[in-house]
Amino acid sequence: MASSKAEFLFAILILAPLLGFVANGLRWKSKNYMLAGTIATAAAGISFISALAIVMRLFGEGAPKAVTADFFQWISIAGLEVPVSFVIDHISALMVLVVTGVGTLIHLFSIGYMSHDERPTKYFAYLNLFLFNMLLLILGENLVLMFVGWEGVGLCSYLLIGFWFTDKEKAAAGMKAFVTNRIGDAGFLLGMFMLFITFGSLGFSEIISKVAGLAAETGWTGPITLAALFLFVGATGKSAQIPLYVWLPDAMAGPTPVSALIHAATMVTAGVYMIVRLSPLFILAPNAMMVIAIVGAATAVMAATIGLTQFDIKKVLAYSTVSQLGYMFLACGVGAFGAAMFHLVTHAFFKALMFLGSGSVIHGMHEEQDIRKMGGLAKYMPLTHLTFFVGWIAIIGLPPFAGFFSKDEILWFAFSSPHGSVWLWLAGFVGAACTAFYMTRLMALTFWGKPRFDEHHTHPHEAGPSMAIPLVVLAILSAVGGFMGIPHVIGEILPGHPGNWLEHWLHGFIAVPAGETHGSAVMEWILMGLSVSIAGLSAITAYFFYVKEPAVVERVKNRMGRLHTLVYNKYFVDEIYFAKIIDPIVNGSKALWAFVDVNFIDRATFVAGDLVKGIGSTARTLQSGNLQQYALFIALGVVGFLAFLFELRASLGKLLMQAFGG
Amino acid sequence: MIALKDILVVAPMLVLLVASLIPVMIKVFNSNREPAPFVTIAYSILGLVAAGFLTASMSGAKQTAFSDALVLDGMGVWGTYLILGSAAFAMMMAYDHVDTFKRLFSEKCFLMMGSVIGMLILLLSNDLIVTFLGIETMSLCIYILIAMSREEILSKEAAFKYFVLGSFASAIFLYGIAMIYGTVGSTQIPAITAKVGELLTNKNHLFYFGIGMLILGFAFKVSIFPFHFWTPDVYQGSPTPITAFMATAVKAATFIAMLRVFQSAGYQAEPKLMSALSWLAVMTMTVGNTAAILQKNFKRVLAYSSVAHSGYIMIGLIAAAFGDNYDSAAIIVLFYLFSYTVMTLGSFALIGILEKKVGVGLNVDDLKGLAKKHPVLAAALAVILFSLAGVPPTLGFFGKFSLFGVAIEQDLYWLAFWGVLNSVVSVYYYLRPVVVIYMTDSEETSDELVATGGLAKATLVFTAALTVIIGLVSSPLLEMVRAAVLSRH
Amino acid sequence: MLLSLIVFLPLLFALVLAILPKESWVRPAAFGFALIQFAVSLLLFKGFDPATPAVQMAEFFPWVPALGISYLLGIDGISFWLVLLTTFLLPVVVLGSWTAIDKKSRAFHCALFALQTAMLGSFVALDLVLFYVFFELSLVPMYFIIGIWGGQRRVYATMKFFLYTMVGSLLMLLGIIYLMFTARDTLGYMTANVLELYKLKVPFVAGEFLNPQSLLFFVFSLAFAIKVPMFPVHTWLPDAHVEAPTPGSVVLAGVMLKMGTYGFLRFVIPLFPEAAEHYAWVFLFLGAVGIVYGALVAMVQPDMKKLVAYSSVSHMGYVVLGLFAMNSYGVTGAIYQMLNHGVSTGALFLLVGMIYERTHSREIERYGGLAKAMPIYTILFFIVTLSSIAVPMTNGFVGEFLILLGGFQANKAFGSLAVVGVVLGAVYMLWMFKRVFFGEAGPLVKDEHHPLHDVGIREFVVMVPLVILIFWMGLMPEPFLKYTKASVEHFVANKDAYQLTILESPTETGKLTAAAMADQKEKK
Amino acid sequence: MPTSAVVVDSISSVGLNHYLILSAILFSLGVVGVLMRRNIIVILMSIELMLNAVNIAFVAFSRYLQNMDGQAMVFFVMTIAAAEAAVGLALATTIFKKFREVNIRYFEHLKG
Repeated sequence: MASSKAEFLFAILILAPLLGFVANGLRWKSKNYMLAGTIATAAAGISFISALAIVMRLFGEGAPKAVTADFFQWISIAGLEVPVSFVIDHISALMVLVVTGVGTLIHLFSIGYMSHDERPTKYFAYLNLFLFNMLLLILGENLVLMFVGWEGVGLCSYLLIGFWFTDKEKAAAGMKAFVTNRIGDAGFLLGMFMLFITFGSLGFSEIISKVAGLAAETGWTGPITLAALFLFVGATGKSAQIPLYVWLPDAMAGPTPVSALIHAATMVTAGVYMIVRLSPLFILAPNAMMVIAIVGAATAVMAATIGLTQFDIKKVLAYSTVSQLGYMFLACGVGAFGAAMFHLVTHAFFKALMFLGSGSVIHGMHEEQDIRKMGGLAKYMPLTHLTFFVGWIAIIGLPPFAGFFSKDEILWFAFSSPHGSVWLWLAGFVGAACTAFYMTRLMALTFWGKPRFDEHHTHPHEAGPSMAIPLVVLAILSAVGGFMGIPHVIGEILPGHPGNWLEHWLHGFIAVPAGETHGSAVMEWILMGLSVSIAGLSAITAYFFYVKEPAVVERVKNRMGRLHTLVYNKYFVDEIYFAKIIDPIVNGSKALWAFVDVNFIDRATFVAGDLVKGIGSTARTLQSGNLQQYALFIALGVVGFLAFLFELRASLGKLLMQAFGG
Repeated sequence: MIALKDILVVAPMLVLLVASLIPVMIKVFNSNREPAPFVTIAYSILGLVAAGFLTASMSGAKQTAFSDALVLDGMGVWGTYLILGSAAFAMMMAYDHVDTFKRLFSEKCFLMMGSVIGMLILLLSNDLIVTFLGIETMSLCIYILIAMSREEILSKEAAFKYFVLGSFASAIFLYGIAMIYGTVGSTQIPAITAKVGELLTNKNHLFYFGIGMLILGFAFKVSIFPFHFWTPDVYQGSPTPITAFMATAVKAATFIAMLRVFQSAGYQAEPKLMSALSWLAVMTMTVGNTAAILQKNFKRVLAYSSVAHSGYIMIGLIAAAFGDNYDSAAIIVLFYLFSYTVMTLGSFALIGILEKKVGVGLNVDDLKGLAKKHPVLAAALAVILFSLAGVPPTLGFFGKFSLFGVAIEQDLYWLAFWGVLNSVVSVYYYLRPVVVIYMTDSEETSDELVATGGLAKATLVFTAALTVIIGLVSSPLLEMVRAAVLSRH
Repeated sequence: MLLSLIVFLPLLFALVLAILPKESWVRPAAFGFALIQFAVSLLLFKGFDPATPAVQMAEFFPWVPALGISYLLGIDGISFWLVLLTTFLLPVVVLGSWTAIDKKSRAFHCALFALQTAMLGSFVALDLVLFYVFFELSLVPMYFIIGIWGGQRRVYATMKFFLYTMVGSLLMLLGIIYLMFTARDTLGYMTANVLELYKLKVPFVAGEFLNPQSLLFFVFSLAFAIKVPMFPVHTWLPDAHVEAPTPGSVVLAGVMLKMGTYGFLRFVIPLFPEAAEHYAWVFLFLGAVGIVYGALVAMVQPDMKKLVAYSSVSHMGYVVLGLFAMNSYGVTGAIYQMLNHGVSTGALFLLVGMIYERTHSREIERYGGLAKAMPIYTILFFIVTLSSIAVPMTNGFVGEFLILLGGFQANKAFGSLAVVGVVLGAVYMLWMFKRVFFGEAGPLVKDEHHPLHDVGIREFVVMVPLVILIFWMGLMPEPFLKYTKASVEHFVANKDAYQLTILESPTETGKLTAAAMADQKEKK
Repeated sequence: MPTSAVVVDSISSVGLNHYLILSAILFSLGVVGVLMRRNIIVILMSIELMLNAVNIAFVAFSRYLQNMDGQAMVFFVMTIAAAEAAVGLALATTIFKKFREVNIRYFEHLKG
């Protein structure tokens, strides 16, 4: 009975957005943004509520470890069983709440944001479709279902990035996103195949139960290591890690709420989520873990440095997202899956907040995105400024806001975990410094200082409530979200000794790296202090640079011009990809077509034909019409025939040998 | 001396003789006024039918006549049907063909009947002397038939070429007979086939000469490379009905005569002979098909295609002579001959229907717009061409199928392989007319696409129908042939 | 008699069409007939028992007893859906070609229906010669369809198509004959009945190449590889497709190519198991290469239709990969992919045809911004594109997923190579989509002399069933897979000693047929 | 001794091979004639020569084998030869009427 109720709830949870999509999709031509938005937001809200209802079952004494719902058998062939069944356990509970909750807020925000668009209904339809796919991804009980959602969200992001498709650039950005994701998906597929032929199943619970008790693999070619690496390739695609991160900055071509929902809060974290979900598997592949950690750290630093120099408000946020995702992967790599989840959640809060904030700024500035043309907006849009300010503190990691706890936990584990090392910590540390710097820079250039736009023509204005409410809610969450994971060292000194709730919540659902942790409470305090102080320091420097002494910036730029151009142009990665990979492939294919198909295979056919014709024409030239020649051929034919019979050739040969040979 | 059964065996020929004489006699006693062509053809076809019935009445057990000079067995009966049939259709084509002198029609029929008689002799001959007589009778009539064309230049040239080369070849043939006679001591075919093995094993050179020249003499009549050179020229120059007659009846008769000569296990004693013949077969197919690709004149295309077909049939003969299962090979050869005859008659019938300027014949490109003007004829031709190309489920397909079948049965894989390659090549030129008929935009239809000749049209449609019907139910025919061949024992 | 009815009903309809008094009646009549024969084919569901791998609804009459050639029809899980696909596509094609075929519509529909008979026949024929007859016969109508109603270089294309196929199939004919004689020597009686020929053990020597089974294997494979078409004998396909009229392309891609892969599954692998096992890697390799090569070349095509044609090469590469993986996933996926390809590529050709009717150009460069001009068309095209690049929840995904899984299981290297096709597929389709539909309006789109009107009712009706199938097969594949399962399991389980029996019960025809075959054997 | 005897045994020492060689020579002469001469009449005569060469062979063989078939054959051959000559000459005259020419090289309209 309970389970049947669960199925019912799951059905609502998942189908609500789908119905929203259908409802809006069928009237896709309508311009009534209010109706469309209401439908979509309602759908999202409904699924949030039903998600909440399901998650509630996980609390209390004797609560089940997970709520599952089986619907029907999707594919079942000779041992390959793919049931359509969903599960909410302590991991997916977090994720589903974040996705539906933040998602609902962003839907709400979109109503205001898309009010002037000409195809709002289509937009909301896509948004719902995305939510539906995201839910499949999160709740799917097996890798195939997850992959279905995985590709589905990619498709939706393609549609939403290219939403204003008449602009070739935006269309191109959409395609870039999809194709890059496809590369990752190919990896995901291979990972699945490896898992299937190793464990004979694709269900999470089955795989994890089969993994349990296996010894960790050494070396690179073990099935688990290979599977882990393949899956990680998938993750790099979806979660914009080196080398596949290039699509995310371009993805900013889409409407800003989309960037907030898909490219900051939910979809891009899917990779992290997948790894956490399979943490018992990954933990068995230390080499793969190492790769993940290094890639994560590298991405964190690289993206952060790029963020230092960008002027497009959304681009800055995009690179910041890439960098934050890097932190999450760093966490996964050092085995701190809990920390990764923690940062995933908090990041969802404050990054969604900041994107929406930037959205309202862009909205207010009439689609202006260049922060050089902003400044002093604080007095024009105070609420946006205030909320953005919260997000700012959160992300640069000043206590007690959300970002502080999660990022600090990651850094600590990077240092202390058996998989960690001081170098990883250092990378995270540097990243933190950069983050604080470019975020402050963003604040400064956007909200503080003097306006750098013509105040007579552009009149920045605060947007309506539909955009305000989400900002406020998210601001609150960013402020307090961190308390779900208070580190022990802090908890001990606090009144009532609050434990690390999140750690406890996830206990038993995520793998914990074997081997003893190095580092002590004192060490943890020191590191904490270091990171906070470096954040504050670089924040102050940035403030000084961009508000007090803008001239200094120019001087610094000129001082290290080369480096600046390099970083400003994002290390020329796109250019390199095009020059070294894409163009060669395209030209190569042209060559293939020209040479293999046209010049080789067809040519061969024609040559055969010409050969036949050649024989024919010789036959015709013999056909001279001259009677005596024909008679001659007859005679020769007879002679030749008889010669063949008597082997005259051989005997003639002998004769010649005697004549000339001897 | 001459017993009744001898007369009975040759009765069909006598009937033909009488039937062919009647119109001429009428003419003679009617102060040389040509009888109505209808009367002529009626008598002739009546004669042919009567001959057919007579033969049918005698089919069954094999019987010999004139002290084993003639033998009438199932193979002979079957061949007789083929020849009579093709002769009948050839006459129907000639009946209202543009090239026929109405005032010489009786003579024409007379000569055709004459050559039919020659063919029957050749068919039934059990003695090389008789074989030679048959060949000559057949050929002489045809020389004249060719020359009797209304067209002056080409037909005369064709006739003369055919005559000179023909007599040249028959001289060689005769020389072969002489050598064989000298070595075997007899011209009776059974006597020869009985001693082939021993003579070949102890390398009797005279006999080698003899058998070689004999085979090549035959090879000339069925236009095997390199004795095929006359074929395109003569086929083109001759009046189309006569071409059809030559291409079908002559080949059938000669091939069956060859079958008789090859009817001996002794040939396996000389593998070189087999490889030599295989080479000839391959060359024949290749030359015929490749040269046909380059032809513009439809008649020449068909001429070369008939050369190619001789090559295919050679495969069957080789299988018969050098394989271990003469009967099955013989069955297939007869079956193939039948399918070849039907298709060839049909295709030449179309030319006869359409050609206006005698002798020149018509080019493939002149068929443009046929589909618009005469859809039925176009369709019939298309069917026949597809059948020639060996596309199922037509007679041509089953012909090729069984031919390659017998080749593979006797492990003649290379011959089969060449046969297949060649049929691929042949597809190209068999389908070209189809392309011209159906796939070229026929705004400017060549206006000499006037179809004449009811009987010829009937022939075309009938043959087309036959290709499809027998293609679909080939079993009864095969059974008939099998029975015919097996009745030999 | 149901199978015979299904096979020859179209031929009957063709004759009726040929003698219809008014040319204007032809199209409606043809559409009606097509629907009728589809309805008739639906009767298969009634008689067909998905639980057994045995041949069902078999019909047997001796055809040429002397050579052991018989008229033996039968259907099993392998051919079941192919038959239905064939009958399903006909109404779609007739309706889709309503305006595309402007001249000689009577002749065209006759050809179309005759072709239908040939294709259906080759899917249900269980006698090698009978199969060959249908297989070859199918060339003739298609030859005319391309040659008469085709584009500029139609004659070249149709000749190429005919000759290419002829080369392969004639060599196969030799193989068939050889098999029949082998049967005579080993079984004691000559036969072309596949169920009997399965019993043969054609001598096979691993290591050396020149042994009967390997040669036969390659001879047969060549014929089917050309038909599929597999790299590197694929070059006839782009030409044929580009020149063929839309309905021709749909039938060619939708059904005729399947005759090749079906041939592999029905004849090549079961008849020559050791050789197939031994040389499977060749085909896995060629399949994977075909996938990648087709995709790469498709990517750089300037002509929409040619692009779709090359995408067919890529997709059929998947099928071959799956077949020669020779495990349940691969084979099931292959069968499923055949259906997918029939649906999605057929739909693509129809869509390309629709736009071609409007602008008389397929040059991608001259389009752009179509999404604004023809929104509904865009949506349809996008859905089909998704299915073509195998996005989950469309039919394409199920097939490709299973094939790749099977392929990977069979051979990791080639399997991984094939997975690259997943990426490239997205690249060429989406790139084309972007260039045609997105961006500013191209010269053809903003040409104000003939403004583009969106899809009409008829065109929409044509597309609807295809779109429905795309999602249906994508969302609940089980009902479809159910019918193939038994046969595939049987196939995989005893692929080195494959046997098929005729289902005796419950169908009465089954008993009769078995009896008839038995006393045929006695006669020999 | 009488010269006749010499003549006799020199004749009696003439055996089968001599006749065969003679016929071969004649036959080859005929062939060469057909191949070389341009005049159609001469060509016809060369063919006759070939036939008669064969006749010699036949007679020689029938003498050698002591059976009459060869002799009979010769009669047939002579008949046929006569018939051929008749037809050939008829053709030759018609052709001459048309072409006013007896040189074989003038009749090459049919070719290719």
